[in-house]
Amino acid sequence: MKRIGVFVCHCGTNIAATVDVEKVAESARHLPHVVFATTYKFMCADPGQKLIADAIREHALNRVVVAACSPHMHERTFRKAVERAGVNPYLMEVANVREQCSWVHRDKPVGTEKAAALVAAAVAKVARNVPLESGKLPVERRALVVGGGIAGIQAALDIAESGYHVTIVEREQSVGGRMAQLDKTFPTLDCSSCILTPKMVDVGHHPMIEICSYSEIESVEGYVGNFEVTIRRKATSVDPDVCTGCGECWNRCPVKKLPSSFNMDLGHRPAIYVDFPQAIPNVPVIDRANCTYYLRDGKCRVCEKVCPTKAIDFTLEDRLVKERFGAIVMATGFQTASLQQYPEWGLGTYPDVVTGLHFERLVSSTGPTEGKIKRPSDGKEPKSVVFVLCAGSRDEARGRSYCSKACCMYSAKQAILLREKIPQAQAHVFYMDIRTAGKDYEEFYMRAKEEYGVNYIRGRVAKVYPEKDHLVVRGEDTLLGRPVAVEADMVVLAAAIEPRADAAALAQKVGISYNRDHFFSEAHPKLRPVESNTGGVFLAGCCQGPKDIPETVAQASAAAAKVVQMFSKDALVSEAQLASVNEAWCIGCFLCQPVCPYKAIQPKEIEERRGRDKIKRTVSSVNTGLCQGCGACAVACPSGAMRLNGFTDEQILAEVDAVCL
Amino acid sequence: MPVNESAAAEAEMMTEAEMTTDGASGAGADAGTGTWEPRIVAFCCNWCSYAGADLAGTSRKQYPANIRIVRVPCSGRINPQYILRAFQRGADGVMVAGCHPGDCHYTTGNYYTRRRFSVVQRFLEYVGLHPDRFSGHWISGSEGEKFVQTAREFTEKVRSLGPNEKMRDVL
Amino acid sequence: MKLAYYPGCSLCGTAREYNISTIKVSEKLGIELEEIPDWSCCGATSAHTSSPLLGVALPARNLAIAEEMGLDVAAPCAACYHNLSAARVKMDRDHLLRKRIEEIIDRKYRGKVKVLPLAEVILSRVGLDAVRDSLVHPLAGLKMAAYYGCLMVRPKGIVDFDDPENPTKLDQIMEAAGGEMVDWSHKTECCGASLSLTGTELCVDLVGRILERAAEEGAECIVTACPFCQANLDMRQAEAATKLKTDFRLPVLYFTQLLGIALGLPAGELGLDSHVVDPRPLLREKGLI
Amino acid sequence: MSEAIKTAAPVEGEPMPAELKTAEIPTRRGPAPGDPEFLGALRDCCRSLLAEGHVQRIIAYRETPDSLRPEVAFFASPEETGDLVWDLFCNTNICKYLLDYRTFEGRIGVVVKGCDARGVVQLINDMQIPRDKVEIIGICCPGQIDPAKVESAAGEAWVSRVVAGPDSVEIVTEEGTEMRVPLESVLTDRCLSCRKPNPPVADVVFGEDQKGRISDEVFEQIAELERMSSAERDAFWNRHFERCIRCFACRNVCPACSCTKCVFDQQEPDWLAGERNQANQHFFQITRAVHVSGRCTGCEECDRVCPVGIPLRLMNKKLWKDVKDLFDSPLPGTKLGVRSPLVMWDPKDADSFE
Repeated sequence: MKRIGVFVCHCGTNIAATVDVEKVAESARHLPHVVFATTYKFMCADPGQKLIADAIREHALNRVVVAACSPHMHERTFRKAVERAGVNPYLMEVANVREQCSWVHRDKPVGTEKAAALVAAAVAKVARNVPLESGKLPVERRALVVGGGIAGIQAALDIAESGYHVTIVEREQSVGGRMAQLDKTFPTLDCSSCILTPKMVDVGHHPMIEICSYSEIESVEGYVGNFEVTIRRKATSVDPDVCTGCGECWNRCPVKKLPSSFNMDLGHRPAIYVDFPQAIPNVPVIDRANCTYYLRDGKCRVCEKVCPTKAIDFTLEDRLVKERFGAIVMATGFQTASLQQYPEWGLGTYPDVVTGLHFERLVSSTGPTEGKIKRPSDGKEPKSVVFVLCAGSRDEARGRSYCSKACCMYSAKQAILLREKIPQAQAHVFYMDIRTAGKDYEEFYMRAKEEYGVNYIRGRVAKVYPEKDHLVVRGEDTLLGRPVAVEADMVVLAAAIEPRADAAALAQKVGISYNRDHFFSEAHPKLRPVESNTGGVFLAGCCQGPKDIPETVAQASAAAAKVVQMFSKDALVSEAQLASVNEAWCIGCFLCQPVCPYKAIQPKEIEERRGRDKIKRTVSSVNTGLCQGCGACAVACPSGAMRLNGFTDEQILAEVDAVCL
Repeated sequence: MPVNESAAAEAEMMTEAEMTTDGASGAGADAGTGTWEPRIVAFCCNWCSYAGADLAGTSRKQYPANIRIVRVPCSGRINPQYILRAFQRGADGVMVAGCHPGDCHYTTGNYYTRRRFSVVQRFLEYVGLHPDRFSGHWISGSEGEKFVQTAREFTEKVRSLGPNEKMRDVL
Repeated sequence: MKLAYYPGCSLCGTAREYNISTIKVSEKLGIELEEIPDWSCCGATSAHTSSPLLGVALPARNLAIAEEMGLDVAAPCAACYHNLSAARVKMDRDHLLRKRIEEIIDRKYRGKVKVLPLAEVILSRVGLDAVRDSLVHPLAGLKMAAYYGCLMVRPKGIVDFDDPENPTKLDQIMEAAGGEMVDWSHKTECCGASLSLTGTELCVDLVGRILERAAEEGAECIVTACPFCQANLDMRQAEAATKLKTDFRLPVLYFTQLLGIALGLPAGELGLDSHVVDPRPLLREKGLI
Repeated sequence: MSEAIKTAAPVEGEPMPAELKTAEIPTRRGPAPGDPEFLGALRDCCRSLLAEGHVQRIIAYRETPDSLRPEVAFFASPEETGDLVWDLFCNTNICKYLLDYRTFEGRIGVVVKGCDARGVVQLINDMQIPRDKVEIIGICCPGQIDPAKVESAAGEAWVSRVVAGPDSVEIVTEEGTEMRVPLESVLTDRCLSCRKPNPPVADVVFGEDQKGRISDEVFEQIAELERMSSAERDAFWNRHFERCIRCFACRNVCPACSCTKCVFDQQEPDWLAGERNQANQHFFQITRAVHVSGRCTGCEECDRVCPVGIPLRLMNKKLWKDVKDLFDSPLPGTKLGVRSPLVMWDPKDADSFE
């Protein structure tokens, strides 16, 4: 026997001023199954909730409709309220008579009539609701951090400090990431390595952190609390348990002149190498594509001979390691745009046109020039450098509409460093707008202009071309409304920050969404900025969008807090409004499978009685750990065997019937 | 429990001029005056379009009361048969609204909506439904104004067509 | 292969040699050009600046006729190609505009025909192998700079002939014809043609810069596909040289003229005598004519 | 195997997704219908498939006393195949009978025309029967004859038999009079506009590829409907829909309708009420058409079996035309491993939303 109670809220006068709440309650009393209806000033307040609970007991209600504000506001509140009174929380429906009625229609009879219709729809729906139970999911209390840059390092340290095990998977030989490549940081001009390396050492030594460097994610299975991740540990040719990182091998390796990607190909490294002197782990790897041993059938072996601990093992192979994790933090960072679509700037054509990251290596004391700024073409000290902002950013026409956020500041910093190191050099900055939102940022920019005499030109650069032994940078000064041409020894392009080239492929492996620029999507831009749309996967750093170091670190700590929050629970509660299969009706056509964004639908073999026989057949089944309750499968299903609990066909049709009456 | 009393105060502070806009009456045959009002069903996805309608409410933007919203988690949940059912039961116009392509809360649901309803829309037209009686819209959670505009325009269009008889149960 | 031929006004006037050489080269390469009957001006640079609707209607009329012929359009002139393409794109994007234009031109337009610059026809429909196979006098030893200008390549989305900043298709054709192409930075710099009469000073500066860069990279002549660029670079060359205190003498030729030589067409039929900077001494020196 | 059957290159070479992948069987080719050896070779082929244990059942046609209407028959042993026929009156699309063998343990042979074969492929693509469980015995179809057209050509006389030639047919009446009429005049409507008479996938094929008859008649009719006003279209379809007796024949023969519990048979949810009013008639007709859109193979069997003559093909083909224009996907049933375009998407899809 269905016994429905209807509770109409006045919301002070928010509803009552334009809706005759008494009339709505009265009309509700005539609806099928409704045995009780009342109104109250504030249904969401304590006395209101008590009123509902009392009525449930007094009138033996087993279903409830609350006509109040949007379900986005108080659906949870009222679900909890009915649950406390012993009614399954999913036997409560909200009729949205505030946002979608009283606030948008001022004619009282009109508003009242519509409110009554909305209540009737909610009553019709709730009559077809069935009790739903949230499932409980176990949690594997180990976290995976993908990427060992500053975001990954910070997240790993925070999680490990809370007492949970963390694995960092880093593609390169060492953790450190982009921050290790930088020289100084804005706006304090403190040395990037000096603040990063202690943290790297902490991760390296932490008993709860395992670093899988020179490794990549092969595949991710499972769901929140229960991911099964396969990690490819690329063959290093060096036994990490034996190696002491003494450096004999890389100092003696005869292949010396390989481009060092850590130095943005501006410097060299041997075939057996660590990325940089402070590398963590301090265990080298052999670059097999360039090592003489591998290229010439076992010749050379110098590293093997000089290694005092016999750590070199040429026979090592890639290993696939399967591990279970409860949560994943994505911290895969960024790369700078190749700017191939901008041939007019000549990056890649003229050696003295470089990106900001190249410039960092040229100005860094650990870089190929030991901190002396020299231009790549002939090693000459530049006397005039042009910095080009928004190089590839904020250019919808060529595919990137977004602002890369850090460039205004780092270019100001680079201009300052240039003026400090070569006081007679001129620094020109072409810009569209200068964006210095951040503590002490505007002041820093003003110092660049006023103290360091950096010349800011507002306008885009149209062309860079060589002339004699220098480059000519032509553009427009939009403040003067005139074309300008500046002679430069070097051009530094603040190339757009973009996700790693394989970000989309990785996102597909992990099962998270990404935007058109391939930045990973957060669950909500304001209120859930470090969670992805997939339960148990969190985001930190530039893989989610361009940001500077302090923001990255803050986001990494926030992601870590989310992981720790998850791990602190005994079990996870799964959503109750999920898809389920009526196996008797399912014919196993699997039209539902391709539409599921979460790969939650799998085949399942069932046994069925057919007359006297038992037969086996394959039907769809829903993994409730993966399903997020979108209902696309229910529409793809031709027979209606797939149902979305909470929004079943019966419920929606009943609502449609009711609103049309 | 927190209650929203300031919103009430706000509502009371509105000027007369604002109060006079869009005083459309409720849908259906009005018993008092006998004038016909179109009845419109809008299927809105929970995360974008329903939130957009909520925003129209919190911004106190007025639109005709003819629109009645049915909430679904995702526009991908909208079965074309729901549209038929609405017309059967007396709707004069039906709207389907979801997140903009690329912004779906569930990543891809609205791409299926787009495919499905491109076909269904043409087909409904083909079997003799007036094309102006069914429409699809992308309305985000921040587009309260777009929701209002859409509601107004659609209502007016349907109003000008008069009551729908196609597919209708009882006339 | 048959195409609707849209010569446009320039090719009937200042760029007559482009028309002659286009027709000859097409014949040689097996491209059948059927002139669009009763074609009208594409609007050039003036129509769209005076009335946006006129700027679409003029080219649309020609497209509609070509559609009736059932043929894709070959438009050698860069400006014509640009305007025809722009009209096509605008009508594709805007259903209502298309309806309006149909009323104005009193013809149906369904957007069925493609608009191709002649260079594209040669590249994608004839093929470079076919060009190489028909070479009679390869342009060996002739160093040229391919100059594309603005209208052929920009803006992207309106025209899609080639990369807007670093186009290479003319280079590919001329290389196939045996020429030696210089890689240079000013392939797509504006030559200022539309300011030739109203802002002559600026125009001369722009021309000078382009010629200077081409000369610096060792080019002996310039090839182009745009009548405006050709006229401008050719006619303003002396002034630009004087201003830069140099003497360029860089003949500016249509790519079809040089291609014609390479394909063995009689030099007398290619309009080589109608240039301000006479190309014939250079071509004779290279043994090409 | 009959001597007449030679090995030829596979007709179908499309890649399939892993779950549909089966071993490729080289397609063998036999003589064409019309060839004096044809029926013997077809019977031989079926007999040896059964005798050698390649299949345990064959679905094909058998003679009946009415020579214009052979019936569908199920052959379980090699001996029975003497009855098997295939002539130009095998109108019935037999692919749906495969669903009766969902739980059958052996392999099943089906003798299919181009249109039927698409149905078989669609059932495979809808995962209703695995590819390796079906032996597709395909026939490149010269077109099928509509018995009703033959009978009306014969006028008052009873037709005793029909002898079909390549361009004309000879009608022999009970009285023994003979008359010759052009083949086209008695072909079924669907065959007159059939573009795909050859089985797209088969293990054995009889006959050489047929060209089919390229007629745009159906699409012209659709275009004509599209040009009408809403009110005219409404009237057109109302006139047809109101005749529907909801016998569900259209559904039952449809290769894209394989649900065991159809939405029209469900009480909860109450999709469709029983009353025959225009609302329910519309709901039924529109829902049926939309349900199969993207999977309808265009065999027009529904149109053929409709007892009240509702032009169902004008709905199915309209939906197909739009699906094809919008999403550029192949005709359902012509490729293995293709899912409905309506369960796929492309960010660049056409957008009719505002």
